[in-house]
Amino acid sequence: MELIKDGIRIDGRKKDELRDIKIEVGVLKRADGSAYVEWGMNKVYVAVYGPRELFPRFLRRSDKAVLQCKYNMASFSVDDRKRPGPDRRSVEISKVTRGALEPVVLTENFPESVINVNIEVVQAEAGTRCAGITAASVALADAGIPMKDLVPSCAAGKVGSEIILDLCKEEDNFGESDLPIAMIPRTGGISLLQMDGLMTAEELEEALNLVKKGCKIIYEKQKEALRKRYKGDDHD
Amino acid sequence: MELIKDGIRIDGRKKDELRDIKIEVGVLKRADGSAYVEWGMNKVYVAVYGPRELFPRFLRRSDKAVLQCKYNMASFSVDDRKRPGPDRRSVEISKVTRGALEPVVLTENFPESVINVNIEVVQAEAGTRCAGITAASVALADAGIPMKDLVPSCAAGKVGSEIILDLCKEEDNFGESDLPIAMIPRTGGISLLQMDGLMTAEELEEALNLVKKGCKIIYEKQKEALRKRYKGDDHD
Amino acid sequence: MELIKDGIRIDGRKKDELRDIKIEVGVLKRADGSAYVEWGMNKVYVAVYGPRELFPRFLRRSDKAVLQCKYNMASFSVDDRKRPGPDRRSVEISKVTRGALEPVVLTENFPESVINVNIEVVQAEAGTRCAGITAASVALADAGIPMKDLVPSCAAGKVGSEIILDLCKEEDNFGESDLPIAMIPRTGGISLLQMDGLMTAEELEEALNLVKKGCKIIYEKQKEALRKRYKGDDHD
Amino acid sequence: MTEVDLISHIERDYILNLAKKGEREDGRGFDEYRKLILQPGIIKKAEGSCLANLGETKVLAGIKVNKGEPFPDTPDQAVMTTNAELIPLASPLFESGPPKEDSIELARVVDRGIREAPALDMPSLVIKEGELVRVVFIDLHILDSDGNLFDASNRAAVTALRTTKIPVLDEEGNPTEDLMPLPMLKTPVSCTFAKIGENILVDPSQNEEKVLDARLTVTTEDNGYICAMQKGGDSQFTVDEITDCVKKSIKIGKEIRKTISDLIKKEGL
Amino acid sequence: MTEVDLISHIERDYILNLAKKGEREDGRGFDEYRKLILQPGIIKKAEGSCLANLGETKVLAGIKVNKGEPFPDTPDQAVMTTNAELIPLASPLFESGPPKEDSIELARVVDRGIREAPALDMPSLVIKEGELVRVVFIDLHILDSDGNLFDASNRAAVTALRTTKIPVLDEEGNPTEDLMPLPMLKTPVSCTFAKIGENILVDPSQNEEKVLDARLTVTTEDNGYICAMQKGGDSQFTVDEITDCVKKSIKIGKEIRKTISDLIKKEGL
Amino acid sequence: MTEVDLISHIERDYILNLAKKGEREDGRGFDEYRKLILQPGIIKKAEGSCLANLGETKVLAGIKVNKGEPFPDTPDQAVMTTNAELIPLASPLFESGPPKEDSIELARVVDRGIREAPALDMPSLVIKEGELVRVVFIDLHILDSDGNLFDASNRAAVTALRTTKIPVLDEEGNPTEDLMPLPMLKTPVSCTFAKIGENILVDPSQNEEKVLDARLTVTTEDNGYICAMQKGGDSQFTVDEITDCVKKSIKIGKEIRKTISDLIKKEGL
Repeated sequence: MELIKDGIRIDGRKKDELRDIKIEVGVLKRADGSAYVEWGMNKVYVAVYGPRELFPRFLRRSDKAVLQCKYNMASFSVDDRKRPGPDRRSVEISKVTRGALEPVVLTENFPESVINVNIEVVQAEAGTRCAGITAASVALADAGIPMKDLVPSCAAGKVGSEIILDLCKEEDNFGESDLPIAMIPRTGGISLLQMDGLMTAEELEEALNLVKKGCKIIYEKQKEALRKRYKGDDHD
Repeated sequence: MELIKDGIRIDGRKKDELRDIKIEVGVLKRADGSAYVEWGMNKVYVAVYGPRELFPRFLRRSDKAVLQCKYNMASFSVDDRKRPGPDRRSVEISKVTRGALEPVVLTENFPESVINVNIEVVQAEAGTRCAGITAASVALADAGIPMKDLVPSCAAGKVGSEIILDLCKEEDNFGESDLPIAMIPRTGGISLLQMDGLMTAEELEEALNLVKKGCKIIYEKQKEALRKRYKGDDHD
Repeated sequence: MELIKDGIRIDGRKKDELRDIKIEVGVLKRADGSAYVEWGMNKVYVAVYGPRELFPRFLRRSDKAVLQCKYNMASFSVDDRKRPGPDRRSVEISKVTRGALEPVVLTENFPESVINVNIEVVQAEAGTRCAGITAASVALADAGIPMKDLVPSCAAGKVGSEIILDLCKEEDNFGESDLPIAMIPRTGGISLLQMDGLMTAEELEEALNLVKKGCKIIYEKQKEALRKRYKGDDHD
Repeated sequence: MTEVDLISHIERDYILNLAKKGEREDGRGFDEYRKLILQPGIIKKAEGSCLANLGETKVLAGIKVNKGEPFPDTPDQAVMTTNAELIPLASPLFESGPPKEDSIELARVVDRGIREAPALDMPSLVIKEGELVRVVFIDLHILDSDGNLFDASNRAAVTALRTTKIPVLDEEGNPTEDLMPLPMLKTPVSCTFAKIGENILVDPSQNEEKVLDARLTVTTEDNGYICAMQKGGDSQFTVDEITDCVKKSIKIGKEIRKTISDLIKKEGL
Repeated sequence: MTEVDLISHIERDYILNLAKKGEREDGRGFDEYRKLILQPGIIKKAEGSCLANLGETKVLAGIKVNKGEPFPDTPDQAVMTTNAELIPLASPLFESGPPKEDSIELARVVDRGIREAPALDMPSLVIKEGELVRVVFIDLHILDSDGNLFDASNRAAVTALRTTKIPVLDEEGNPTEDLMPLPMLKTPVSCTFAKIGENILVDPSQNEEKVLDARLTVTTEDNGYICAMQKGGDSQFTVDEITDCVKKSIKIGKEIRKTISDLIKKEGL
Repeated sequence: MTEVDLISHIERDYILNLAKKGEREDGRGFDEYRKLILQPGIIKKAEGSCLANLGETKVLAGIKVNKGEPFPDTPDQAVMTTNAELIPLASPLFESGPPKEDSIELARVVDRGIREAPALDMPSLVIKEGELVRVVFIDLHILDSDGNLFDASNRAAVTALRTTKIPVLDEEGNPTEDLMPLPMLKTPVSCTFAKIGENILVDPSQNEEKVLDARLTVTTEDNGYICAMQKGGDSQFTVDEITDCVKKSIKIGKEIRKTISDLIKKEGL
């Protein structure tokens, strides 16, 4: 399969082009904050609960809130039905998601408490962890949790000998490498970073630059979605 | 298979006839209250423990006791060996059993406490949930738990075009519908009601009337079993 | 298979001869006490943690420490890969190991506490529970837990018509019976005793005498290992 | 907990007093359902799907159809499995009570309605008797829980099933490129009632569910037969209350069934 | 918990002081068993069953026999599995301690006695070597627990096995209408002793078990061989105590074996 | 917990202040690894094994190779599974936090380095395409945990794989008496960095791990390619920090790779 030809990717995008992204805020009633992201074929809901008292007590921190993240995929979200419930992959993604969000949440404002971030992927096609983190930071803001910044997230990767932004399914499956990243725009810091596949140090630098560009666009979409929600500016 | 012919059912009973039912009280030493029911081929033990302090604490209610019911089938109780432990069916039956018994137990007398009702089916052949509830209310009385009434329970169903009382195994498997009911004789109220299979609204009314008749007989057997136990009237 | 011929066993040992045993103390840094035993092909690590506060609280004893023992086998410790995690066999061995060690540990010195003894078998070939107990009592001493005595442990068994000491794999698999024992040398008491296979009462007496002899040798090795550790006498 | 219990008593009094005056918190009549919005086909990865909004309650049903062995005692029937996933999205972790029990009951009540109607023509989904059949998975994801999960799940599941497309198999049982709908015989519709004091309200909200004394779900099929019932809650119903609920269920069932059919026709699904 | 621990010390003192005087709470002698009542065949759905009453302790054993694959390392042996179900009937949920551990030990000790005797002729239950064998499930349900579950379970299991009837298979391995008993070679009988202070009592009651220092179960078979032993509890036995218990076990084993055989003969099972 | 949290702040200040002065608790330089001792082949029951000591951290890797079915979507590839067992040996039970999460992350990071390099020639371990392949189990047992389990596990796993011997199969796929090594293409080596305040230290000790702000593991292969990365911890890295860590990882990777190869050559494994 030729994944890229004359700079045009298999799904018609350019190397530095994101898939279509739509972010909605406040989509769930019961949650304290929520968001919904459509990103290419990906569809992801996030609900935030808290800050609340944490039980069991021995998990509490006297100096800050505990941030609990849970990433889950619906059994019907992928081509072959997935057995319901957490698997090893989702446990790992839950963990790195927490690491991606922690740097921006002012957990020290809420000692003894817990903040729950629940990410539910109802349709999946490459890039769900980035979509989840992107939605989660918006849902945290919607819940009124004080934060230093939002956290846009997207992947870069290598396909053939090209570094590209925001891998689609075929690029993820048949490309050389995948590099999901989350960025904190105000500091330029990177709070999620995973990689698998082969890449040189130079290619990594190129990929990080590309991701920075992508995250800037996503960041604007996040802010716009929040503005819409709170300014009543609800027409599309 | 012809399940009913000239008003006579496959096991020889009439439409409104119960299978043989035997109730014994106080059959277990360690439990605070207990009962044993033989009902056709069904054999069911019930042990009641409590009221006692409930752990873990966060489950406690400050206004009443928590009633915990557990329905379990022995692995050898059915033709094909059942894997030991709870399955989805037994979890549901445990839940509706609690709903059947709650209305009569004066749980408000015992805040912060738990009352455990443990139902163990050692032989099963259609109607075990009704047998369990029938035995459970007797065991609760045996434990000295204050109650507003006993709770007789039995099923009706539709076989061919006939409404019949207390389905046997073949009627349960090959009949049109099954309607397990628990009644509170003093109020005429219904505290367990489930149904599967097809039935019209009129047939349902007929079935409820039939069950009322059956529950009246079972109610007498329950009271008689308790009288025997507490009057020392122990000869059969 | 002829397991014994002219008093010489399949692996060349005499009837009352132990396999090679090597005991090392203080092999793990993080544990409060630790030991490593090589016994024939068996390789067993033991880590002791505690005494520490016990959670959850309701497990605490106001009159003594709770001794928690855990026996585990590495998945690669046996010829056919074992599924990781506890099975019924290891749960039982954990339990009898606790019973073997309890009589010598002064648990009454540490009410409300827990002492954890974790036994990890990384290579197994007949006799791992005895190796584990032998190592565990040394690790408890290394942790500075006050004890009345050490607990040497080894098995006897019957092969053909002979009573032999310290069964090897073939003797365990194809012999008549296996009798793992733990002894408390100062009292002569027996704190672990299990048996399977056939044996007469007289053969049992003979076997117990043989084990006593074996445990005496192991006891010396235990004390020597502790001396080495605490006298800095660390050359082999 | 004392405080929690106290609050729940205050909430109960509030809702009960409203009900005595014939009123509900959200202004509905006792027999009035909240607005139902159905969005079938929104999960492309599933053979069928539907997002049901019942007021603020949101349930997403996904249908996956595999091939597998039949159960030994029903070699001439397809296999159908209904699962309701307790996802923390819709319920913060700290909430008390055994949620597993609730999700199992939910799945089983929805399943029974569909199975007993019967909604699906199970024998026609056998590929080779006793050996290979279609296996239909109904997965329910509760996205937002504002009461009456039973009915929202029923609407989502039934609409998803009716809009499911599966590949036609060739003679050797291999999938072709042609698609066919699931063979649907009926559209079972459930109606859930809450008894609060002496009052019976249809389609209880989250707040009404929290304080209800007893609950009744009646599922009816196209010909007006009852195909499943389930009583819940800690109190009792009179026989008259039950027969009254059944009558209402038959009437409401017709309306909802029409809504679903109209939608499917309109969208050409 | 302090109160609980205190009560347990008081109970211990009481039973220990009785023992010092050669007495037991229920008036039995140190070597005296409680009354044993065996009711074989009471579960018609099982191929074999027995309800054993040992004093107030009640254990119900059920035997189910299926067909299945042998273990790869014993292609010429049937499969036997013993399971003791911790059912809340016999133990209120709130009780502390890891009950799973206890039920696993119980099942394994009962199993070892039967397996090592050996009670069952395992090779004769092979249908096709390496491929198909009988699978014998021994399921133990503890209905009432008044001490000495080991021996009550042993009696229930062994009597159930000896009265089990399974279908004779035809040449192709299919069941015929004829029934045959399980091929039983031996009747292993266990004896359980409690050491309380310096005293050793047979067949401990629930109260005696709660305060015992050490426990010893010795299982013997028809020829007087020991076939299984298990020490329990937190204390130790002397060699003399063990050999003494073994001798008593052989004697008691004979008596119980006769009781079981007489019952089976009398009832024509 | 307050006390625990306080202590952790004091520990953090201590280590942070040392780092500001360019120092570490154990006297190492920021880019200095602890001593690595590798003992391959110590588990005779496993096809391959290695005990890796990294300072006081001890990880034992065992390799078992079975035969089994390939995954349906990769019929032309062997199966490789990496498991890190949380054994209580290395961590007292009372410690807070979800350890399962940690052991899963550990296993997956080690696995990814090996899989993506790729270290193993997976197609060459297929016995019959789509039907039978070698199944390689990498099991990691943490015996002592003094920090940087990632790198210790990587060294143990990679050395164990490189010294694994499996039976050569005959034409029918049955094992012969001849042994062959696993077909190894690469030796991926991971490097783990801890960020504490503004300082970045390689190979963090247990104490350093407890107080770190962020963690980065970079795995590189023989040609200097990065094959896996994983950021951990609750803080962030700058792009410069990452590219700097990558450069160091490539350099350190080369050295460790040489150490492993020299050892294997020297010991003739």
